[in-house]
Amino acid sequence: MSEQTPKLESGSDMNVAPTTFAGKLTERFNSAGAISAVVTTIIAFFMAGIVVLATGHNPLSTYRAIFDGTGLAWLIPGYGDRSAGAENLQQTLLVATPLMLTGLALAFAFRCGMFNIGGQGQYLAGQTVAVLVGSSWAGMAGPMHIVLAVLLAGLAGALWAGIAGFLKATTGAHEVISTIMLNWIAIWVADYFFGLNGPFQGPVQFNPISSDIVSNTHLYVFWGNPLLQGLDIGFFIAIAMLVVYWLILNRTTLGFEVRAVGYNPEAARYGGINVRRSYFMAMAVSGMFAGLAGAVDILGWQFHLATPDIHASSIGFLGIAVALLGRNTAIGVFFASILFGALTIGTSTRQLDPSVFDPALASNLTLIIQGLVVLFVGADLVVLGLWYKLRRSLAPSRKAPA
Amino acid sequence: MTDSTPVLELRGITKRFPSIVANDSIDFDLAKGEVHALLGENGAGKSTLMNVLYGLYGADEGEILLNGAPVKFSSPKDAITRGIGMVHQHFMLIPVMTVAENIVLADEPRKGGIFLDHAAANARVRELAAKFRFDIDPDTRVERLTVGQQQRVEILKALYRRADVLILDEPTAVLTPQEALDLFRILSELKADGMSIIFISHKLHEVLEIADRVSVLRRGKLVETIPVAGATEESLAQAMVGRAVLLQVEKTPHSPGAPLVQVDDLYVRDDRGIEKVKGVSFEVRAGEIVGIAGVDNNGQTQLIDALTGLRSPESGSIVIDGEAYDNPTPKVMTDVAGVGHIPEDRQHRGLVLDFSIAENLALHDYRHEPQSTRGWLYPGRLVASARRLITEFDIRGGGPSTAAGALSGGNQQKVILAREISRDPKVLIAAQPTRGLDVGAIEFVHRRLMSERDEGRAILLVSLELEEILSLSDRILVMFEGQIVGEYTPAATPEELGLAMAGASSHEAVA
Amino acid sequence: MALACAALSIVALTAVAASQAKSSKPAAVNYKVGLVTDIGGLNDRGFNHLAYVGLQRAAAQLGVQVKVLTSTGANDYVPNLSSLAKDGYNLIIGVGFLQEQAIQQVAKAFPNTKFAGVDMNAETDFQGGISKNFEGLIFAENEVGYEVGYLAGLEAKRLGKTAVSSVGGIPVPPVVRYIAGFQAGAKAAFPGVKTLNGYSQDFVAQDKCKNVALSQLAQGSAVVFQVAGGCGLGALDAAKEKGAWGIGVDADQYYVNNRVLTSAQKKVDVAVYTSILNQVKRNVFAGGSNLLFNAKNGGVGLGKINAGVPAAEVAKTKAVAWQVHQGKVMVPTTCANKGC
Amino acid sequence: MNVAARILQPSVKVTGIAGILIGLLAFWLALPPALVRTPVIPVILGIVAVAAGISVVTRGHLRLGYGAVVAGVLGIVLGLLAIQSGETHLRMVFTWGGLLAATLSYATPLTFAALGGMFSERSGVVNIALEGMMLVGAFFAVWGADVTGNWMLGLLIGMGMGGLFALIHAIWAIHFRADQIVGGTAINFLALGVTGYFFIQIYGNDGTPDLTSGSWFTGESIPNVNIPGLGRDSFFGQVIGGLNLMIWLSIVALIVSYVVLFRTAIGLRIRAVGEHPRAADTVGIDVYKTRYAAVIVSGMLAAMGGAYLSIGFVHSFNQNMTEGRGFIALAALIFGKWRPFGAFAAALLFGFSSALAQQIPPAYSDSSLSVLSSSSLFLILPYVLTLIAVAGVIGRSVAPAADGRPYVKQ
Repeated sequence: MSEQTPKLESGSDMNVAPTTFAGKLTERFNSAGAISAVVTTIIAFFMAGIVVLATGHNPLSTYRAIFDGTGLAWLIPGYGDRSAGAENLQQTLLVATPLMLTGLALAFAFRCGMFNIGGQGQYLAGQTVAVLVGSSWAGMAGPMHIVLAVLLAGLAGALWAGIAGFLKATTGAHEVISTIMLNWIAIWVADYFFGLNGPFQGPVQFNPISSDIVSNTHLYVFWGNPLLQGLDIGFFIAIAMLVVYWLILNRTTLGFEVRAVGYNPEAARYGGINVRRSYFMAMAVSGMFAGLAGAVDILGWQFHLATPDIHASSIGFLGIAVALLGRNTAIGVFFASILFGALTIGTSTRQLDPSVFDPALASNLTLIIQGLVVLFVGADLVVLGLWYKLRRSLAPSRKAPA
Repeated sequence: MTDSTPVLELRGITKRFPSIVANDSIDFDLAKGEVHALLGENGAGKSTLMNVLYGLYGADEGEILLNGAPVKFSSPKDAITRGIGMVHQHFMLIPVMTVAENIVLADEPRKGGIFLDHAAANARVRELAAKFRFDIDPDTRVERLTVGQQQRVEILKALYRRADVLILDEPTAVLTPQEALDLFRILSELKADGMSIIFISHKLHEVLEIADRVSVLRRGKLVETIPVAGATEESLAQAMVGRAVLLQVEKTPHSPGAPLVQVDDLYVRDDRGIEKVKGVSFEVRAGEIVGIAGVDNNGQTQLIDALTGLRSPESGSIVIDGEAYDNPTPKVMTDVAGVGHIPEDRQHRGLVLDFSIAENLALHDYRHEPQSTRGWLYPGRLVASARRLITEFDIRGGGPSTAAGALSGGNQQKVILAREISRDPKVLIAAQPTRGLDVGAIEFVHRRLMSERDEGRAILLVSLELEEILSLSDRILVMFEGQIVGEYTPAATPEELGLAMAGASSHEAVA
Repeated sequence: MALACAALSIVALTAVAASQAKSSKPAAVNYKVGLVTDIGGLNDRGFNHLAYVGLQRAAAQLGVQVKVLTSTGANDYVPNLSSLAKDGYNLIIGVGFLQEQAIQQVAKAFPNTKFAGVDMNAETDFQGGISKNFEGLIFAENEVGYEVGYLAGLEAKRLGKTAVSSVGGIPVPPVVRYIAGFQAGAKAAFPGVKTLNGYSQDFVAQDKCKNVALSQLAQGSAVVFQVAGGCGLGALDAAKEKGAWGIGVDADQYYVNNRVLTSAQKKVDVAVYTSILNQVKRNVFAGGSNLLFNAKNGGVGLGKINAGVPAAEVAKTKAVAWQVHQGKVMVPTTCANKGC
Repeated sequence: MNVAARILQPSVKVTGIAGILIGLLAFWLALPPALVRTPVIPVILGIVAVAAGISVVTRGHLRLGYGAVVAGVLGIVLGLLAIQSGETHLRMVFTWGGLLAATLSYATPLTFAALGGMFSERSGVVNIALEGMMLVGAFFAVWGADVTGNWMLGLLIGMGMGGLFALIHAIWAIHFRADQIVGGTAINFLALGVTGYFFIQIYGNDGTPDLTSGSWFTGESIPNVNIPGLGRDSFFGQVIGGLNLMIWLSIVALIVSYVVLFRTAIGLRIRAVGEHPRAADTVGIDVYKTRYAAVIVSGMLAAMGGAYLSIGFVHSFNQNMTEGRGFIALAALIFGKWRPFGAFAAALLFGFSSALAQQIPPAYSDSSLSVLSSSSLFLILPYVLTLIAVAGVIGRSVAPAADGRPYVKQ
């Protein structure tokens, strides 16, 4: 049969470009796999190293110092100071925990073809509710209280993101704009709640800080000193959510719908999938992850909300980089969040020797590296192309003598 | 055909793509004032050759001579400045801009060096339009024009750039027969004005009607170049296909049963709120194929959308197997009413290309037992049922977990057929089921539709290909501007249908 | 008790002045002092920066070893404080009320390390009581607010204007105390004066403070008192642009532009230095209590007064300042009619 | 039936629009100069507006109807709040002159960035990186003015750096065909890091130096334009008497952008490339070059917005000083339907609500609602308005057809 004849003219049947963002990303990621994630990261570090060099610092010793500060060395037996390493690793994982969750939030929306920039607002919604629940009903049994706080925080995140999903589904409002607006609204509402004279300001009359959550809602610290912000079981909540994320996407009809809509909303609609409902549900699930991030931070180590801290947080935005580098997969999000968590801790002033690299600069270096990572994730095909070119150019030269 | 040097000459043009040689050492020439047709099946390499000529592709080998001198086109701009104009199959018009803006784009009359001179642009367009008796207002936005008028804007674009060679890429594909006649009139006037025209088509009778010479391409190679005088449809078809013309579908006599689809006085609006279906009534009975013929964009899409629950009708009723569906969702229509739907655009609507074959096959059934229970999905069961269907429908090119996007067009269509038919629908709606497929796949689809008819399904076939309608349908309805303007038997001639499709209410209208 | 400790520190301040004259390098002392900033960072042009200045002075003049850690997020407070404690720092100073809870936790975990907190009131801010190894470093901002307010009132009267105004950042206790004092002072000098106040809800973004100040100036304010850290520089800029007076805060901000009337200095540097000095030289520590820095002990005070102010007014203002110093004026800590 | 519907439709529209206007009136009457002091009037008017809205909704005009409902509810709430606050304070807040001047100063960076975004998006490149480009412009304008001692050079250096970052975005979007939202996000991260890095590296703990201002040719900051003849205390004097040069430039940029985009051949080409790049290509327009140029111009305009903030308005730089204004500008662009004057109007609306939000709280300092006097709650006003606007009261706006789609040359 003439089946085999490839077509070029009328349809270019074989390679229609995917129409959605998620489709494009997936196409790219499928072709790329883990290699390009790694290559992307390496290139980003290399480029940032040039910045370091250009401003008169030694990139190698800078990176070495950053690495030593992350505590990741603790995983290598016999390397460095064990107890300091353990403490640093606790902090790294503590930072990675909410990043994992906001990363999942971003990733889930991506899979439905949406760009949820509102992770920050949903995270804050979760924090707010976790604080409110955690600081009320002092008499409630600890585990019950924790479960209630976590659930309601997840729900708050879901509702907050759901607004954007609902608007997209009903009026077509672009989620990028609406989630950004919702971020600011969340920030100022929380500011009002906990600020001076606000309805939920804590007991210290003049401090714009919420009440502390009651002590039996603190998450159990399983590694390190509970007084010194050791690693709490929120980490395991995040790990569990990685599994939940994978299960929802691959083992539920909701996930099937979300993926179908993400790849091709038209075909999904033709298939009988309620696309509007999928948008709403995807945003809600996405927001739930971000809300949970807020809950584990509050119940794990933060214990209260101060309005200046609300403005300073950027967990939701970092989630974007985590999701992109992690290629919207659970395992990718895990490693990406560890990487960014480690970068944050490794560049903190307590870790970085000022004689090697000014710590005040280092946090900006982190931002630069994150920017470069995202940049090269965007240009994945280019990265891959360079990689293959490199391999090709290396391969013949090895073969040449033969 | 008087001048000895051809206006244009292509020598040994070869263009390779990663998987195929699209043009294999092709020689082609065009004399002044001649219409030279380029004939070939889909995929024969016609458009590639013209894109090379127009500077969109660079040729791997060969050269282009213009009035005897070799030229090198690296972009359309080069081709345009050398007097080559092209009317693309998909119009290169910007819908939100006016006719005049579209025409003068990139060669704008200016005031003071930078400001756009709207008045001059409009005047120039009016002047050109008047010269060739086009009825076009330069200030109208292109999106408000009919397809025929848009094509004239394309021709004006070329004329405005003082083209002396005009390439028309399948210009009649989207036209009614009446509009096609208008086009031919325009082309002969242009020819008389000294224009040289390359006319790309796969419709034999058009070529015989309009062209002076014809070159036939087959699988990237030039088969022959002959004067039209003396050629026949049969000889050209033989050259074009390279084998005996395709089989007619064996049509068993039909024995229609109870009406399964009853549509009464249906009104449907499109996304922009324009009424596209205006009072349509018809029925489709079990065991018959009803074909809907018509030129593109006469309401067929909205009619299908309404029947499949994708679009709410404005008013009127839809009854499937005795049950009325007033405002259904696609889910209700597939799950409850039992309507199967082969969408017209399989890549954007029929399939999720990034999904595996198994997932695409489950696009309706993922929400039912045994594929899922209470929202919990069993991918293993998706794969198992996909295995069965892959065998049954002879889907080649991959297993259950292969991405649908990796399949050829024919196999993609088989996935859709398998999905829709395996659900045992009472009604099957097939929109353009063979568009863009090759001969083998077309045969498969046609045979399958016939056998489903014989199984007792009610089949509504919507197609722009008259031949397909004529060879498959048991009854034929013609749609024009949102209304059904006539019902015909398969014995009707293409001319009769063509007139109806063009909106002629009776034979007198044409005379 | 707090006052007793405060009285001690007067001696310290005198010592500062003396030692500034000859800056010979002192012998190194085996005493380590750590400083942890809040999220404002070292270049906040406010109390974090001043605390750092105090720390540097201690290093230069007392020979103590110092280290400063900046916090970029709320999750940095505990690790920053505890890593210093683990490294054997004898005194660890946290800056800003945001670290209150963190410092409480860490102080509990390291009972043998001493902690001090700038703007943390050991008597009111800690619900569960505070450990004995913590001292609060707090300020009577209302007193200096009163002094600059008095001068502002005089100037408004002289210039024939009807109002003076203040631009707050976020309404936190020190800011409110400054403004309360300012309004009381202005009314004392010019009883009919209107006192306007607005918050930018921000300590960083200068444009917000500038806009608040511009609208106050449009309402006839003669003097704008900035109480918003880095953000407030925008308010000073607005005052200059409209030819009005601005009043600096925390540091002596006469250098910002030539329309700075004076500054309400809150000498965080002095507080930090004093706290260290008390430890190193005198072994005094206000554990579980506060060191109060006020007009009496010079912990707050007027900055340079602009040369454009008539000498009579300068004299009047100094006289009022002396009264405040003597404790003869009771300056409120909250605004009348909830005006701030 | 159809005929009847057609006749009815205009009156439904009129009802809806009237509802919206009545809702706004409810609020307006409680403000100076009318200063109605009884709660009855805003409540009654608001209810009328809501009723009109509901009747319009039931007759099928959802958008207009809900608009009227929202306007009515807002009218009641805001009207009651206004009545709660002290009269004299209200008068102070609504010294319209000051309010409008603040509106302009908030709107100007948005105007520049939105115009920039318009060039980029009209050519088919989504520019979510406006935020980063503004920030880069803000920092390097200060740096440039500081190093060269001249604001003009500072402005040019800021614009140049904005253009450079835009160039990166362009290379990614056009040549690498990277997803433009991902690329833009990356630029935003990068801009934040780079400006923060150099800010600290160069200016350390002291912050940017005090820039000398005032003079046209020697100053380090952009001067204000004092219009002679307009008294300081007159209404116009307050509003436009001493505006910064950049505010006037933003008006110039607005007009020039309009003329370039809709009245010149270049504009026609840019729009063609954004709508149908292949069509533009086939008539010989270089799609890539056009897009590069448009994106770079967008970076330079956004950088001007940033420069206004730094060397125009506050005369210094802070880390992340643009604080999300680029995104607001993007919203203004969409709100304004990708048209210059529409975007400008949206920027003004946003600026006005920001100015209002900042000036309302003092109005409550002696009312029974004094909790509001220090409240940050009003600051949600601009964002809520933008959300409502984008969500559909204005109708769905349609982006240029090829916006966000990389063009593959054949």
